[in-house]
Amino acid sequence: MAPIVSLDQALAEVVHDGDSVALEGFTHLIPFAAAHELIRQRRRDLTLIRLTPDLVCDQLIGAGCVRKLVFSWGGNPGVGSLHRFRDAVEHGHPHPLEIDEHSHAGMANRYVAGASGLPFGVLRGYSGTDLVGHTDTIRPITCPFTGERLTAVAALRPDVAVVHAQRADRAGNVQLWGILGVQKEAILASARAVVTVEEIVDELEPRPGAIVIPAWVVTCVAEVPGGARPSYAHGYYDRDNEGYRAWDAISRERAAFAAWLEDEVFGRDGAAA
Amino acid sequence: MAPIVSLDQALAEVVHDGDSVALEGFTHLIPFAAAHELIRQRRRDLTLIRLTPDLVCDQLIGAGCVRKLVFSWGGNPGVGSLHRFRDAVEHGHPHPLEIDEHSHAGMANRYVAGASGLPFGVLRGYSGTDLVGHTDTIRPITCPFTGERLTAVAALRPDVAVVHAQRADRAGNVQLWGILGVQKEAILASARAVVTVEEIVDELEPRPGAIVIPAWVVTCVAEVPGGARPSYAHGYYDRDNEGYRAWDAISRERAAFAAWLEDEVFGRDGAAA
Amino acid sequence: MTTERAVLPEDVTADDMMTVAAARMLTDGTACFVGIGLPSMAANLARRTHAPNLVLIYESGTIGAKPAVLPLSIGDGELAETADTVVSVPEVFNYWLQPGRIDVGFLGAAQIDRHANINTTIIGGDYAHPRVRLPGAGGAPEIAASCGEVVVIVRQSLRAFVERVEFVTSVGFGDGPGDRERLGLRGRGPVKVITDLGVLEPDPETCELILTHVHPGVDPDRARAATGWQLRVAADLHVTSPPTAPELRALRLLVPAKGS
Amino acid sequence: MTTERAVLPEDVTADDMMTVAAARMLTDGTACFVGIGLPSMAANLARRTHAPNLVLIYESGTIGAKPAVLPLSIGDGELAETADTVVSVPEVFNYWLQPGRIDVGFLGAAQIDRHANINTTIIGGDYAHPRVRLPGAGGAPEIAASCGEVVVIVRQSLRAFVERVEFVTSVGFGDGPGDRERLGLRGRGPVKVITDLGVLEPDPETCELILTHVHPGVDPDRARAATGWQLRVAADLHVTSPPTAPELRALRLLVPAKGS
Repeated sequence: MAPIVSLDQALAEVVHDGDSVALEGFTHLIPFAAAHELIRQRRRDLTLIRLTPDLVCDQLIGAGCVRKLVFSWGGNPGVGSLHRFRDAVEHGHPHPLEIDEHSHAGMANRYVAGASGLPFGVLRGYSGTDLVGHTDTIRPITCPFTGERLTAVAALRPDVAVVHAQRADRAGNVQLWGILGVQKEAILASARAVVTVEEIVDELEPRPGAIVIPAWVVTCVAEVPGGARPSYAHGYYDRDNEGYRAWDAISRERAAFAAWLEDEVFGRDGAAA
Repeated sequence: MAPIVSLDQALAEVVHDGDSVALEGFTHLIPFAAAHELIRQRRRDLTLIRLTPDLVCDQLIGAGCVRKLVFSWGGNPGVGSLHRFRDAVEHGHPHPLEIDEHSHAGMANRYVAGASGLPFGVLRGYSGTDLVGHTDTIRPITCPFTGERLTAVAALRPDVAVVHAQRADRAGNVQLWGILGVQKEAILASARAVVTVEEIVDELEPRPGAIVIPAWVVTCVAEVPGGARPSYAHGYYDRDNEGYRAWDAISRERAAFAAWLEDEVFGRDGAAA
Repeated sequence: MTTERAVLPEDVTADDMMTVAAARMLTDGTACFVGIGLPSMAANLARRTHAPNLVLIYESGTIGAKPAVLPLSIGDGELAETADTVVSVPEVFNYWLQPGRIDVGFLGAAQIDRHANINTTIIGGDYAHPRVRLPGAGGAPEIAASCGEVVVIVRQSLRAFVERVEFVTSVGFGDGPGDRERLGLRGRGPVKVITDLGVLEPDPETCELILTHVHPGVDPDRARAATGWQLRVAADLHVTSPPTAPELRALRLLVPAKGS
Repeated sequence: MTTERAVLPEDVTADDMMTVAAARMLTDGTACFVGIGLPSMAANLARRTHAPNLVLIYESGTIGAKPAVLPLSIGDGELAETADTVVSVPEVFNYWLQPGRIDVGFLGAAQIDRHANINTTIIGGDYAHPRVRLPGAGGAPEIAASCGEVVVIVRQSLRAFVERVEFVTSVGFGDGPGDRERLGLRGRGPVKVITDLGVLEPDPETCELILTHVHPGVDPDRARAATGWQLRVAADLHVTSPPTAPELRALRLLVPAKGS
């Protein structure tokens, strides 16, 4: 019910310049291969939505694909800064980056609201922080029963969700397990959804801790083994912590990053990916 | 971390007269044995909270344990009426029954709000229905971003949740699978939680579709094989559909029900259960 | 006005015809939120005949259920075992039903009125002291509000088809045109009411249910006599085509004929 | 005022002492929401020493994680493999953190001020044009708001310990007494700030952080000199007891000493 297509075809058909794109995967199952294909296709003016913009956003931002970033934690986990992200925010290179900044809890509830067809979510959060003053997507709300003051966050309704999962069957039903993050919410909150998977299988044999996303809420699926590297795919390969550490040096200087982009992204072929 | 105790001890210690008790299990894993023990212990003035009061509520209501029912669908699935429930509402027998009536979606969101430590939940619901006029736990709420009118429901915060699950380990970690209903939400929304299980095991070997409720949010666990009959326990025994059909005749007349109560409830021993 | 009086074969009851007619309303490949009882029977018949890829969703959180036997409850183990995925009750209502992902809601009713509003709460007396206390809302109000469209299956009688329901449990068209929009109900609402006598559909102008089909052998006057308001009959009244051999075979496998 | 100048053994760094002191703050059998980096190291040390039943909860949704190796990120596979249960990110924040079920929140900080407010957002310039853009909030604001209490681990320096943070990412005590209540923050807030020099605790009267412990060999003046406000020293200043042999052994297994 969701067509199985090649990586380049999937993204060419589903992601357009100016789209808002939810790129999710919480440390686990980060859709790196799909992000690199977006860079190869020279997408521009994207609004990138992601709780934890890590290397994948650093790369998209450095490559000039991103106009706006909606996020809650932008670092290289356990390593340090995202230098391309900082270069964009601190120096407007390669061009200025607009940001809509939240906490994880706020972003999670924004996805939940979007997935639920509600215009807003409610949480106990942000109260007393300076985050409130820098976005119009956080507002106070009063409980109609107790009069208590709480915080509302605007729903996220991305044009496209791009996620990576372990498996899909030939009908396009998607199965993922391990750390679940917000992928289900991102897919259900978005108008369209592209899923890359480690493998296409005949039968999604049930697995402990696995969730299944039915094919009828997925736009298309592409088989991309290793599509989450240097992140990991639980049950397939481990996180390349050395790769994350190595990124610090690669991303620190614009020239080194440009060279990496040529070799590792433009030098590779999405169809073959 | 959650003590393993006998059924009668569990309920004697955790459920008191006048408590609000969330008795959940959506068709599957309905805590019948625990409910019968509440009847044996002659609990009174309970506020019973349950999406689908079925036989289990009919029995508690007929036995005179219930002062108020908070619910969304009170019938015998696929069979017909709950005669003890109707006798209480229509004729005040054995005594009048106060009701707080909702839809499933409303009740589900009331539990979600309770589990989330929020005073209310938000949904698209009830608009135009006569349910709104008969409870003060449904109120309009306006989106602070779009101005859209939605519906708020008051959070459920029961004194006690009583649920049945397939297994627990000796530390009191609970594992359940199959139809999940609202059990996790009911436990997390309640101040205390009693869980009856089909069996206590050394190790909760992971299972597809299973969720685990950590012992530290459970008050105590009792091993009660068959504790969900005539409902079912996925992987242990099937739903006794004949038993559900037979209930219609048993419950129709007060005398027949009283006889059933003597034989099947008071005639049995909770400690042995 | 086509009124040739075809009659149903001996072995086909009015309920059989109703179930078959309801099943035909479901399009293959769509997603259907299924109420228990007649709706579940009709939806499962559709999946066994012309709509093998119909996605059945039950309020128990079973999405893509493919039951081999007809479930007695909306939470039978069979549904979980055969589903593509099982989600919690909050999730099925919040993530799946509420956003309008589900094409068709299939509902039953105790009472339905001229504007297709549904009552499954009380009959007679008042709310505090009803003559008959019905089960209540269940998932119906939000199914009626949020599914792309709604199909109602209910046996036609003066008791069930009333001018105005005594209690609005689930909204059809409220008091008429514009009410769904005013109430913020995003689905189209009831598009068909399938009965044991025929099919009623809302008049686009007035949102009033009118008789558009009669089942074979049913005179429109019988439908009028079983309706508690002045039932209008469509100018181009059609006669439902009787169950085909494959439809009947599938139905009998699903629900053996009485006495067999 | 106990000021005997015990010194740390040669092979014990100030960071080691900080980690050990932080680990000691965690009580066995409690639940701890763990930030990555120093907090994770300290929490895992506690689980390997005096608190084997400490429940570690990471914002990746891994509840009851028992990592055999120290995770680099809060989402390492090791956490999911060893957890009692893995839930979605919305669930860990809504069902587990927000209601106040978690006893202790363990946080790091780039900047912390006199009233224990935390900044992990920007340093220098203004929000639109910061001199240094830090990663941002992550889970910290709600951890600081909703955990029963909060323990902060941060190396003490003039850059990090400021009179007033440039950006309030996570609220400690706001501007002082009553602010948490006024803001509706239900947890007690920061009860200890563990540094490489000692331990700071809020004065119950003023909610101002004061120095209550120094680590062995640390003169209070060093702590004062590394603090951007007039740091008050508790009348009964204590000296942290040095790491025990078992604590050191466990720490070395967790993080091999530099160069080894």
